[in-house]
Amino acid sequence: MIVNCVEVMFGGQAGDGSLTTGDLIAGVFKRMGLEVYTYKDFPSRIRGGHTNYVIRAGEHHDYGMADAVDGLVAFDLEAVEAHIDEMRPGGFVIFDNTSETIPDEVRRADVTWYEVPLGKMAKVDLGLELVRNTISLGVLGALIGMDPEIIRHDVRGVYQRKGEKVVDLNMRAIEAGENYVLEHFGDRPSGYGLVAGADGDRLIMMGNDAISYGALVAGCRFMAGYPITPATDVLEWMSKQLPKFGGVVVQAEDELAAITMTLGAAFAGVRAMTATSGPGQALMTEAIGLAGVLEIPVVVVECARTGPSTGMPTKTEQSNLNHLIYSGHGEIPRVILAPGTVRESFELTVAAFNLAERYQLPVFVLTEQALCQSKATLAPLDIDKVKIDRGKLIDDGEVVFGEYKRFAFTADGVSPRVIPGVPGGMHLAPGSEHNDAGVITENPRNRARMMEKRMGKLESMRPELPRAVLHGIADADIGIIGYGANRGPIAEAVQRLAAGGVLTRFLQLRTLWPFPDDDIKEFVRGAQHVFVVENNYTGQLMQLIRAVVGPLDALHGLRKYDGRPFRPIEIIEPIRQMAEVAQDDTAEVI
Amino acid sequence: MIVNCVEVMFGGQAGDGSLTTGDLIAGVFKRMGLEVYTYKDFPSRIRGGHTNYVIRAGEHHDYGMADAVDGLVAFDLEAVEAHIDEMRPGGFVIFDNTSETIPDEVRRADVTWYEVPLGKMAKVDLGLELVRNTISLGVLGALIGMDPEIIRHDVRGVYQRKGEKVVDLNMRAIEAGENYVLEHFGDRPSGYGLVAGADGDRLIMMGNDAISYGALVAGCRFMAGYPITPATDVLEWMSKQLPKFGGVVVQAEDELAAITMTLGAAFAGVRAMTATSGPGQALMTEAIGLAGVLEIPVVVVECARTGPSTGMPTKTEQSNLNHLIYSGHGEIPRVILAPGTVRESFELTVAAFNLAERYQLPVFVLTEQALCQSKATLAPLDIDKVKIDRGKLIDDGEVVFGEYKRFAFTADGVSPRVIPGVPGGMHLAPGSEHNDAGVITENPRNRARMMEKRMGKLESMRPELPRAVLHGIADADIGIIGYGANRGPIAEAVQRLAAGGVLTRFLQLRTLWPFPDDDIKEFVRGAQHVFVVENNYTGQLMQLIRAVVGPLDALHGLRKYDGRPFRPIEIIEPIRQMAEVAQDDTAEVI
Amino acid sequence: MSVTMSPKDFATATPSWWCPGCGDFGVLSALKQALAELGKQPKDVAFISGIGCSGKISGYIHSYAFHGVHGRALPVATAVKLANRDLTVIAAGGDGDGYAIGAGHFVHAVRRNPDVTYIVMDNQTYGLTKGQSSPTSATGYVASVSPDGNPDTPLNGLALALAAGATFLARGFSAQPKQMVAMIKAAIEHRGFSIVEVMSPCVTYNKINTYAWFKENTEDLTVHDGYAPNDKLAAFDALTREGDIPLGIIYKEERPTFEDRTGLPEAPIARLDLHPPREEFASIQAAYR
Amino acid sequence: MSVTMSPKDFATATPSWWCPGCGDFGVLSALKQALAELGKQPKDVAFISGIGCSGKISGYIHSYAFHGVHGRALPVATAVKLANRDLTVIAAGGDGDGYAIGAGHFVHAVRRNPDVTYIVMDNQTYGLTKGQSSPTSATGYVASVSPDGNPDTPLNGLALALAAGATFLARGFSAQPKQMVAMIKAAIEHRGFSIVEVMSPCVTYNKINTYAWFKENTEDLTVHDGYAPNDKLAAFDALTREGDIPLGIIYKEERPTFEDRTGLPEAPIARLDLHPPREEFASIQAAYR
Ligand SMILES: Cc1ncc(C[n+]2csc(CCOP(=O)(O)OP(=O)(O)O)c2C)c(N)n1
Ligand SMILES: Cc1ncc(C[n+]2csc(CCOP(=O)(O)OP(=O)(O)O)c2C)c(N)n1
Ligand code: SF4
Ligand code: SF4
Ligand SMILES: [Mg+2]
Ligand SMILES: [Mg+2]
Repeated sequence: MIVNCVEVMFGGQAGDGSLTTGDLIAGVFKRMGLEVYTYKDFPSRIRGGHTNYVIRAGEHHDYGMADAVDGLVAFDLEAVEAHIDEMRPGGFVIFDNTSETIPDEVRRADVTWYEVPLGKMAKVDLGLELVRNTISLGVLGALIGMDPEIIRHDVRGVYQRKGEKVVDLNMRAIEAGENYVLEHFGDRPSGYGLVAGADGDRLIMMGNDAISYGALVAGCRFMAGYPITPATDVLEWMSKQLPKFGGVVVQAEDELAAITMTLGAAFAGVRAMTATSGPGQALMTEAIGLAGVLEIPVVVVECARTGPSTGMPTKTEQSNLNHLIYSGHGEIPRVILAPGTVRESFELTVAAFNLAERYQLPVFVLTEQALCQSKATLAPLDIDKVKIDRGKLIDDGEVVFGEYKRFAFTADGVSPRVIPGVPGGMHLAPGSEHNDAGVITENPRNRARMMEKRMGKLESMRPELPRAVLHGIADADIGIIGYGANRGPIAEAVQRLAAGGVLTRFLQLRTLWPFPDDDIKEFVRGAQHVFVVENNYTGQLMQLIRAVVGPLDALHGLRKYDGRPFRPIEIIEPIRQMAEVAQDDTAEVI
Repeated sequence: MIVNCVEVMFGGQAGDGSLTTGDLIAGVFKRMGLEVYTYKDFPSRIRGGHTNYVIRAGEHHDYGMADAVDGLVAFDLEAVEAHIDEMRPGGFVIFDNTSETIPDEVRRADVTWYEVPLGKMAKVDLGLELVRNTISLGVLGALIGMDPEIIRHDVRGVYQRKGEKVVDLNMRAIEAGENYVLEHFGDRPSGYGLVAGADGDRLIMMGNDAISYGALVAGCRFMAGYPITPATDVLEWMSKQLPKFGGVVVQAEDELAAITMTLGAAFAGVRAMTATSGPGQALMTEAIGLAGVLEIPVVVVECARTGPSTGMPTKTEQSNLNHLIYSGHGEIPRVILAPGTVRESFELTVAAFNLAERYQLPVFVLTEQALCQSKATLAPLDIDKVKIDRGKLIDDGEVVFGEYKRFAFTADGVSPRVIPGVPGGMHLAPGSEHNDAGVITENPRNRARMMEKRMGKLESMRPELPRAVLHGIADADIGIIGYGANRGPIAEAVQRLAAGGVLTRFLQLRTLWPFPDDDIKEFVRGAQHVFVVENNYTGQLMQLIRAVVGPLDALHGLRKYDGRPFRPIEIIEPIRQMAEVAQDDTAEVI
Repeated sequence: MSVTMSPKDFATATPSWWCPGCGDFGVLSALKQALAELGKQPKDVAFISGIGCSGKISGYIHSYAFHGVHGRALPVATAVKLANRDLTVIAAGGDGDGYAIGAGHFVHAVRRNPDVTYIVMDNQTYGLTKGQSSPTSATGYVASVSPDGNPDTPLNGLALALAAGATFLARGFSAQPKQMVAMIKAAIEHRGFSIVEVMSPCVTYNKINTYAWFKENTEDLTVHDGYAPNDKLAAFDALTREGDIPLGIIYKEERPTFEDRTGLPEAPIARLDLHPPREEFASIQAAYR
Repeated sequence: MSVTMSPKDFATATPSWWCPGCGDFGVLSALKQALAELGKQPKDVAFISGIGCSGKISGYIHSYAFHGVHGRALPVATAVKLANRDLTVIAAGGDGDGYAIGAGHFVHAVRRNPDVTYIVMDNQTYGLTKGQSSPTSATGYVASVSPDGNPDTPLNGLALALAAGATFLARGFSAQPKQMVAMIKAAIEHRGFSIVEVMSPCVTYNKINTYAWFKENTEDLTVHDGYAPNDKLAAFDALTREGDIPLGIIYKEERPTFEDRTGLPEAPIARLDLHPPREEFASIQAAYR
């Protein structure tokens, strides 16, 4: 069987260059006209420790890993041992047998073994051990039919700045790999026939790139942050680009400073943001409350990783949702948007800035390691569609002192907002309860009214919030609800289940707060079973849904909390089983 | 009508001594054999700004304010203007008319006005303006029949250490007040006849005193904290007492230090705690997660106040529940206990220390300004009943290195815990995910198992958690759910509703997390209407209940978020109205 | 056109919440005086304060005022300055706010050297929470949470700042308004991070460090002739040696500001046009092709 | 009975996660050597570390080890010492952990002076997060988040500590094990808070402050004859003047420890009997009658 779809895993030790090679492979697939998704499974250390980089490519844009690995490029035995169970029967392993051999109990019979002395070839034949990655590229390319010209073109692109000698060496490395396959295994024996498609005009980007780019285009000109995996990318990206646009990035001394700096810049009138992950987000808790009560628009990007505490810093998880919704003493309005693809990472970041300023509150962009640090192909982003809407901002002209009230009560709860420098707009913005003019007061009637004003914004904004996306068959009996990186595997599950006769529909939530009660109710109505798919232990999304529709028997949690994203089969199987059991049961839930 | 029950409000400017006088009045009532509850409504400033101190006394122990104020002692017009609407028809005002007069529009006709030139009498007749408080005590005592001997005894007690001269002056001040009443208003014209009861052996304590005392008796010997209203009392109390018992209190540089110090001391084997309020609690978020993953027992007292942000620091609110349950990246087991009375403040603090050590996790004692800074009378606390149970602690002897595993998997999820110094027990306690021996690992199977171990403790502990208390008529159609300071007004509402023919039952939750799903389901079953009473805007408790029983039409939120506690009538009225409307409706909810 | 300003132009209608006699009154009036003498306009002043009795000062200065959370005035102020260089940015707060919970930010603000003036209103206690020890309280200071006396050694905020690379350090006393006004003016005019620590007695709680005590225990640095505030070692000596508390401008040096070093444009970024030529955006996207 | 210990007694079975050549290896072996030479036993050592490459060191010292959250090693260590005075308490972490996010705690630990030894493994970068500038990075240090060079002035942690009232300050270099061992031993033996800052090169990210660079740019303080580590002003001068980075014991003074000042009993409070005579509890209750 010749298939135009493959999942390759590159496994070795951290810091040995698999990152570069993985990126290279992804680029080659893209240029060949295939859709690509990548997933990095790196340890929380700089060098050494088992690492793997997964590249999935095919004709369909699936945004996630496959059920199993087709081809494993293993630079050591550890990589084989760690992943042999994840191999698809019929898949293949390229193994560097320079110094290790595969023990019998590991050598699965339903997998083809291509043993290549990559290390030896690199060191002895080419004189540089580092090029064994490039040799493996030649081997892989020859085995599954990657375009040899594109491989050469892309490898040249990477090494060009190191000089012609290095480029040459790498060219010879590719050839050595290709020749080894021809000589020892024959021409493309793996059964994969990757057909070059029409590339068209496409990008390949990480979620974090798209978020950063979205922020820039949306007018963000100030960022303060503190390094933390997997959010550092955003800080790095902005550091490179913002100064070119007149903006500035500050590496703060900690996250308490990062968020309060962000508030300061926003108070002064700049579109401002910060980006962090769990531990940093935890430290920002107090200041987020301040943003709420001062009605300051800030965008906070949360790139979630595995908690609690330091947890597994380079692994993925969806366990920060509760924190974003509920943390902090007292109650403030806040918005949480969760992109499910790289494109949505761009779009929802733009939306976040507009919502933040239109409703003067903190807006979170919630993403996770399996999306924000994963690359995917996508059509170019249409920057002309981006509209900047700064809401009731007065950054020019003049207001009348005494008449102007920074926290004026209005129908939609949003008050006109001046920035420092505007004549007549002087006022106090206090974290203590205050009246419409910003004067601190503990009057109970004013207090109640102010709470209603602030919290009321959550209702007045509803029509403007990014809607949930419905995938699959609109009236299917079985529903699935999920968000974020799970969009990919769920959407794939829906298609494959349908192919197998099980009809499902999938509600991909994009606004997580204010919680889309109506969408959920509407979606659950008429469903026989609803699966809530999420990467955490307690079922945070499930709990929110239960508060809206009740603790129905037909609500099923599908959860994973081992730090790894779902593979589609992990969603397909339980649903298929349930569908078989429930075949006769036709009663509606609600 | 002569009633043996009164609510007195002392109103004036902050820092003018009303605190001392309020405490004095409360003490006199107590010694007269009445039950007392006090409530302080102070501004967040040191001197000046309207302040009031409410003392309620009667034969029944009601733990809360009355529907209205019976007698207002107003030292200025501001006090009258602020509270005249809260007066019971038939009540009275003692007003210091030295320099202000009551405008006609304020002078309610259904209230008796006793104008006394307190300031002038103090300054001119007695030569010290400060004693006007004591004069007012004489006036009040004479009007409502407080025992004059007890007044003298208690006033002497307070001023004794200032010397006989000061005592004398104050004695004369009491007399001046009493004489003024006799001369101008006749003998006890107010209609109140407070009858001295048998005092028996009783205490009068604030919630914060009881928490501190509970901690001490429960074996707490380390506290770290950072001053913050209304939690500072606990820090102060412990500073005074702990050193006498060999313990130590550290005033940390901030709450991040306070909580990590608490963790350090607990890791080293001391029963340790911290106490804070909202803003400080927000800053502790990250470290609470660390306690969860390191399985370190700590007790965190949260004395809630009005948020968000600085909010109204001296006012009450129940808006921290969500934060305590849900804040933090990643998921950890935690326990939240919420006392409803001063006695429970003691008892649940003791329980908190035992639970923390038995299950090796953070336990919160959640209280609020209207309880923790309020005084109430109670029978003596039985310290002999207090049992210290340190769970699987190994602080003596020896363990076998290599065999001993700090995070061993066990049936109840709790692993034996050694403390530094024990031979053989050396290990790493890492905030990163780790195996049973404490070695950091990112292995997915281990990760899932560790999550299950830690979170499983929430289930294994259920039988030991403080149960909810059922008040009222067990099979009444109307249910009320609430916790904390609302216990008082709700319990009173239940009694008074019953007297008016409306039967209700009240489930007072004492363990808020793990959430008492079964108790709630059981309680709601068979109820026609359930009112959820809480002091916040979003209905945090209501939302938790909805997730358990569903979004029933018959669930009604009764919420107050103006910084002030409920008065019983605010609970009685909506329930009475509902009961009238629903008279014919007899269907069960579930 | 230069406008003549009076301190009244910086007054707010809100009555102060301080106790009568509180040292903070002196700081407030010196501040208003200094701003007026410098001809600043309320609309161009951003005033950021911490939490504490001292932190309430932002409510009494007619300006764009921000009363944030405890200990974080300096990150806010730094960012306001970066966001709009045209503003005169002043931060203020107490000894607890700045030297306890805010100590980390203090050190880093000093190191960055943004053109911000920071006024530390030091009353050697936590006023607003009722008189606990603060980092500057004397060892042995008796308070509710240290009934046996404060066990800690007081922190020397200005010495700390000097070690962290401060470019302007001064200390005043709230009962000496003239000196304070001069000092605050010099601080605001200094290009870089300027610190004015003011001894501002808490008349309610601190019965040790009273007005009288300060009169006894402070001395003007300029009385020592030859003291020039440009020698780091001499400044360290003046700040740390035993004896009276030195008042005056203690140290001053020129160093590029944070705004300059981060390569900020001349115009306020708060007023940037957010619609640059679309090619500039497009070219970034091209790199992902 | 005194036991002879070897560095191996402090080794763990866990393989290290550091890059080959990392400066942290030198710190680790000096530490084990120092502990062995002092005859400490693993059961009596509490080792608390921060987060970073450096923070991983707690996993490689056979002891009661606590690997907490970023920046908070010192509050934990202070409390462990208060809880059990019999323990030898050592804290360690990186320049980011100690001087950025942990700067406030650092200053306050210094001020309190608990009998804790703090080892700052300074590689002038954030190693674990891949080479961003840290507070000690040189101005102009180019990193992913400062592509145009670090705009900040490096922080002088030891000078800061001196200003905050440090009682023991030393600086070592991870390629000079002998000096390091001596220094760490002296630090542990010092009664009070002792700081050993070790220049510990990050071979992966910091291409400026390499082993070679340190060899060039450090000098042993003792080469200057007459340098005695008991003069605060001289120490400040040594720490802040231009020129080579001084190595050695820079400053030392005796001051009561935090444990002593808080009036802690002699025996570990972790081992107190929690059941004192009931009258002691009862008498407290009586005050509320
Ligand atoms: C996070 C947090 N912790 C604690 C508090 C309580 N609090 C308010 S002001 C203050 C300290 C005040 O001392 P200082 O900064 O010296 O100001 P002062 O009142 O003396 O002027 C504290 C601890 C708070 N508001 N926020
Ligand atoms: C609250 C928080 N913020 C950020 C991080 C991410 N982080 C891990 S280590 C580190 C800095 C490491 O630098 P340093 O302390 O110098 O240690 P090194 O790795 O250089 O030894 C950071 C920012 C974190 N773990 N926690
Ligand atoms: S308590 Fe002290 S610092 Fe606060 S206002 Fe009163 S005198 Fe000033
Ligand atoms: S990244 Fe640098 S500091 Fe971290 S282990 Fe590698 S060499 Fe050491
Ligand atoms: Mg102060
Ligand atoms: Mg470092």
